[in-house]
Amino acid sequence: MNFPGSGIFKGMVVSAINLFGSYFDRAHAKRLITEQYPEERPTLPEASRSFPFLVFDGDPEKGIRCVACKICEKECPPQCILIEQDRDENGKLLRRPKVFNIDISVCMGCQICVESCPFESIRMDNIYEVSSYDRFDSLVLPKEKLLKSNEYYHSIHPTEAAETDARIEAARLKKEAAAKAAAQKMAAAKAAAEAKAAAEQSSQPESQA
Amino acid sequence: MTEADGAGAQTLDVSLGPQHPSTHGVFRMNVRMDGETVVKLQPVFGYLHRNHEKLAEGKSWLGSMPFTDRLDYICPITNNWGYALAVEKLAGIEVPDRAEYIRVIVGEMTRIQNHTAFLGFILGDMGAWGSALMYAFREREKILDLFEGLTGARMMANYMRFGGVRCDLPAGWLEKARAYIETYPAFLDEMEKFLTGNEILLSRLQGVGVMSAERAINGGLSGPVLRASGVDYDIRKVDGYGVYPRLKFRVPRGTVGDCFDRFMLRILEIRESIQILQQAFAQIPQGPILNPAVKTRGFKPPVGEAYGRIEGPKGELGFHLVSDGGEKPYRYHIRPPSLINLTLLEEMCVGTKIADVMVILGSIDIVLGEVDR
Amino acid sequence: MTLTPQTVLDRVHAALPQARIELLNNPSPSGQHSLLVHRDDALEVAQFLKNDPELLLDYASNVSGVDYPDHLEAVYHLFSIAQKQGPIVLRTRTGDRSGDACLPSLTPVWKSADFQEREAFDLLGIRFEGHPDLRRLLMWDEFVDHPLRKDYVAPEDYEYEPTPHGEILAKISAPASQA
Amino acid sequence: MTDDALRSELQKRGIFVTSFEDLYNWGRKNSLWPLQFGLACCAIEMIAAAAARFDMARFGAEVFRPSPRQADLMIIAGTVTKKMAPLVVRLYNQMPEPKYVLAMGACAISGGPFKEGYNVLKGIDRYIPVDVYVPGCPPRPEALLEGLITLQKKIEKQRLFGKQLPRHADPQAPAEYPVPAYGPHDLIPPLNPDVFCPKRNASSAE
Repeated sequence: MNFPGSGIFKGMVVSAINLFGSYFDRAHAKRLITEQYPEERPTLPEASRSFPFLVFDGDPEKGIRCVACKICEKECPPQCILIEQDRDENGKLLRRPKVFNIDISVCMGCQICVESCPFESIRMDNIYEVSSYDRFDSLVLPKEKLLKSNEYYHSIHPTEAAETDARIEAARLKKEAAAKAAAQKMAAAKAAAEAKAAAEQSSQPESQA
Repeated sequence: MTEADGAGAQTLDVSLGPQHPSTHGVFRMNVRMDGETVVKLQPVFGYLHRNHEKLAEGKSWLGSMPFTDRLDYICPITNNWGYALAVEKLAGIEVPDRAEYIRVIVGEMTRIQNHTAFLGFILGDMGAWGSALMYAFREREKILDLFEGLTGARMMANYMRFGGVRCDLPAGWLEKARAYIETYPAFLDEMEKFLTGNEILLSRLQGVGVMSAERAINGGLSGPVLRASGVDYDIRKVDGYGVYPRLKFRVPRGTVGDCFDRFMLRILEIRESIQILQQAFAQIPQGPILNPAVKTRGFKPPVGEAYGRIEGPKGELGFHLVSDGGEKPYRYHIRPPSLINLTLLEEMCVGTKIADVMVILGSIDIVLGEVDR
Repeated sequence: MTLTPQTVLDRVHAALPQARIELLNNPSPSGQHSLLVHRDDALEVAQFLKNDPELLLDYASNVSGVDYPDHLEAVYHLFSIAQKQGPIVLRTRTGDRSGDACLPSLTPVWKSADFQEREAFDLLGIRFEGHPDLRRLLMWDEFVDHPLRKDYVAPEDYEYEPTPHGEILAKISAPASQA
Repeated sequence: MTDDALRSELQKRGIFVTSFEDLYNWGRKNSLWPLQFGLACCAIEMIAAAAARFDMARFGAEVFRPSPRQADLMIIAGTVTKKMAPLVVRLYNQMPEPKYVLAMGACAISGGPFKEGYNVLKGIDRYIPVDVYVPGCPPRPEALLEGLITLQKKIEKQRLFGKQLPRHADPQAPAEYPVPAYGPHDLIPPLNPDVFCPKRNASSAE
């Protein structure tokens, strides 16, 4: 086939194959790949991320993992996080945030807050339908909107959530073991001191809890 | 706007862009024409100057990583790689083997999807806005799905870390990628059948925008544009960074240095990338993916400077970093291949018809995020 | 021959004994030591580096300007495509940061320096003498500052900042607390 | 105004009753022609949304017009730099009414990650009114489609008569917005106070 215009003809054959093929390609595999959004939603892969959210365990007030350490606020490359630490009635700083705002009109979804968080508190969500008519009210997500349960986290990133839970559990066990060991040590020290005291027949024991 | 030059002939000054359907973003050219022939061409930059270099001086070393995604936004992962490589040079960080293989895999897939999109865009520049772009993007979506499964985002991956990569391949990803790459040559064959024999395409590309090897070197062209002029220079071979010395591949070269060579070179490069990918899939070892010596927070490289470069899909992507030993870079400079490949745009375009300017620009394959930073 | 900064330096010294050029040590593990050329000799040295058959540094890949407290620098990363070697780092220094911020342009030697020198002029204010078309590259022509300098102050336009930080917080909360 | 309940009852029986307004809005919302105008990263996602997989043609919005004179919708897809801002405003002024603006991505909304830059405009709503904001960096093509649906909902509700007219039907509303000029340090003026109405958020208003 080397008549003039054969290249164009060949190209048109390819176009025709693609056009008619799309009517018979029901498996969405090769040619017909259109996703019928919004009726048909994409199944996002597990790793998919969009904006951050805060994880809580159980109760959204008491179970909040965030301790307002402000590491993510400092590390956030576009500086879209604002945290204010909560205070009790005497003005003493509490280990929880009073204000936790994420401005999703600035957030670039880079996940660096997640990596820098030492308390497994901030995680990436995969919501994307967040368009709005107003920039000033609805695009700054306050703490109430950011808080989502650990179950939700498990539902969107199961593998990662399981790993996180295992890490938290391991840390808790380690802490408990350490506390136990410390208690044992202290008890042993106390016993030894008492024994020493008894041996020396001293009038008063030295160590107190 | 007409004006009479010294010879008394009438010339016409036209400003092409920044809003022009074929300028790949907000690129502008001031073109002086004599009839339809270009006599002078001045590119105007800066319409997407996002102050990346200034911002980086105020961020932590890691904090600039997501910003590199947005340089050449068609291939973010190779930008990550270039930056990570430069910092690794600066701080003398070793990268584990598995991470190097993962980098090669995602890097070559990025190259494939960039060149695929190029095939669509250059047809768009020629006026065939439609089928080719649709086919190219249909294929590109499949690679983006793989990227999303791995990095979590379709485009802005933020995947590399100093001394490795951020996360390991999820279960089953490698098999999916391998299966996909096996189907890719069929698409490329179809695309070649669709395009490369087409007489209109040939007449639009052949003999247009010719660039000699000597001028190309002097003008600092890099990547496919340099090789299309017949220069055998591929940084993957020359520097041998990563695990490229362990992988067998050829470096395709052009002979004439015209737009058609640049077009075909991309197709040949895709085929070589597929070869590289297949070897990498076979060789990838188990092991750690991140050098444990590198801290996430408070990373401070030693005082000094380094220039690291990779062979990006568009050309030599280099990072010149100056560190004063602090948590932030003292100077962070990018060598953007897209900008420097435009150095010789005027030389390529003068003497051609105005309609060819778009084709020449398309064949250089620029991305404005990188041109203006 | 393998190109290292030392061999290049020896070669330049042998051919151009009057050229003021010295080796600057780079303490980082990258080991990319650089050659500091006096700006008056830079053009001559550059011509030599490009044309000398032993060196053939025909490819000026990267040009970046660096702002130091008392001077500005232009750093050229040179490669040899013919010999597939590099980088050789060449740097030139200005006299000071304002009045004497002039350097010779190496664009006549390596065309690839064209846009990058214009960028350094635009963002750092290094005037490259002998550059064929020294205009601003990225900012508009009416712009007067050099924003990549360390002492550049960006215009204040933070009327609204949903998540204010540091200085911005101080700026915007000061009038609010007074009111 | 026809009674909604009556109308749906009639619709069930195969009789379609509509008002002129509704017909007009229905026609407009299903043939939004965007301006073919990409600024940065988001433009690639915009092209992806127009390509085969997401197919904006299903919403009647695939006719990307290269000329502003033929466009109804300006999708600001990417970072608006200060150098680009006057041109964006000029393009907006050249579009015929009724026209809509969709700010796609963090940079178009607020300057996004680049907002601290000296050449980055901190939101295009400083100069022209924006109808729908689609956050994300970049938003997925689905998110853009969702933004488009949000815009269609807005168009559906716009009234041609009575009080609270939309901008394009309001004779008081300006037909054109002033184009900022390049200044020695910044754009002049840095924002258009008629358009830009920021609110202090709760924490900084205290």
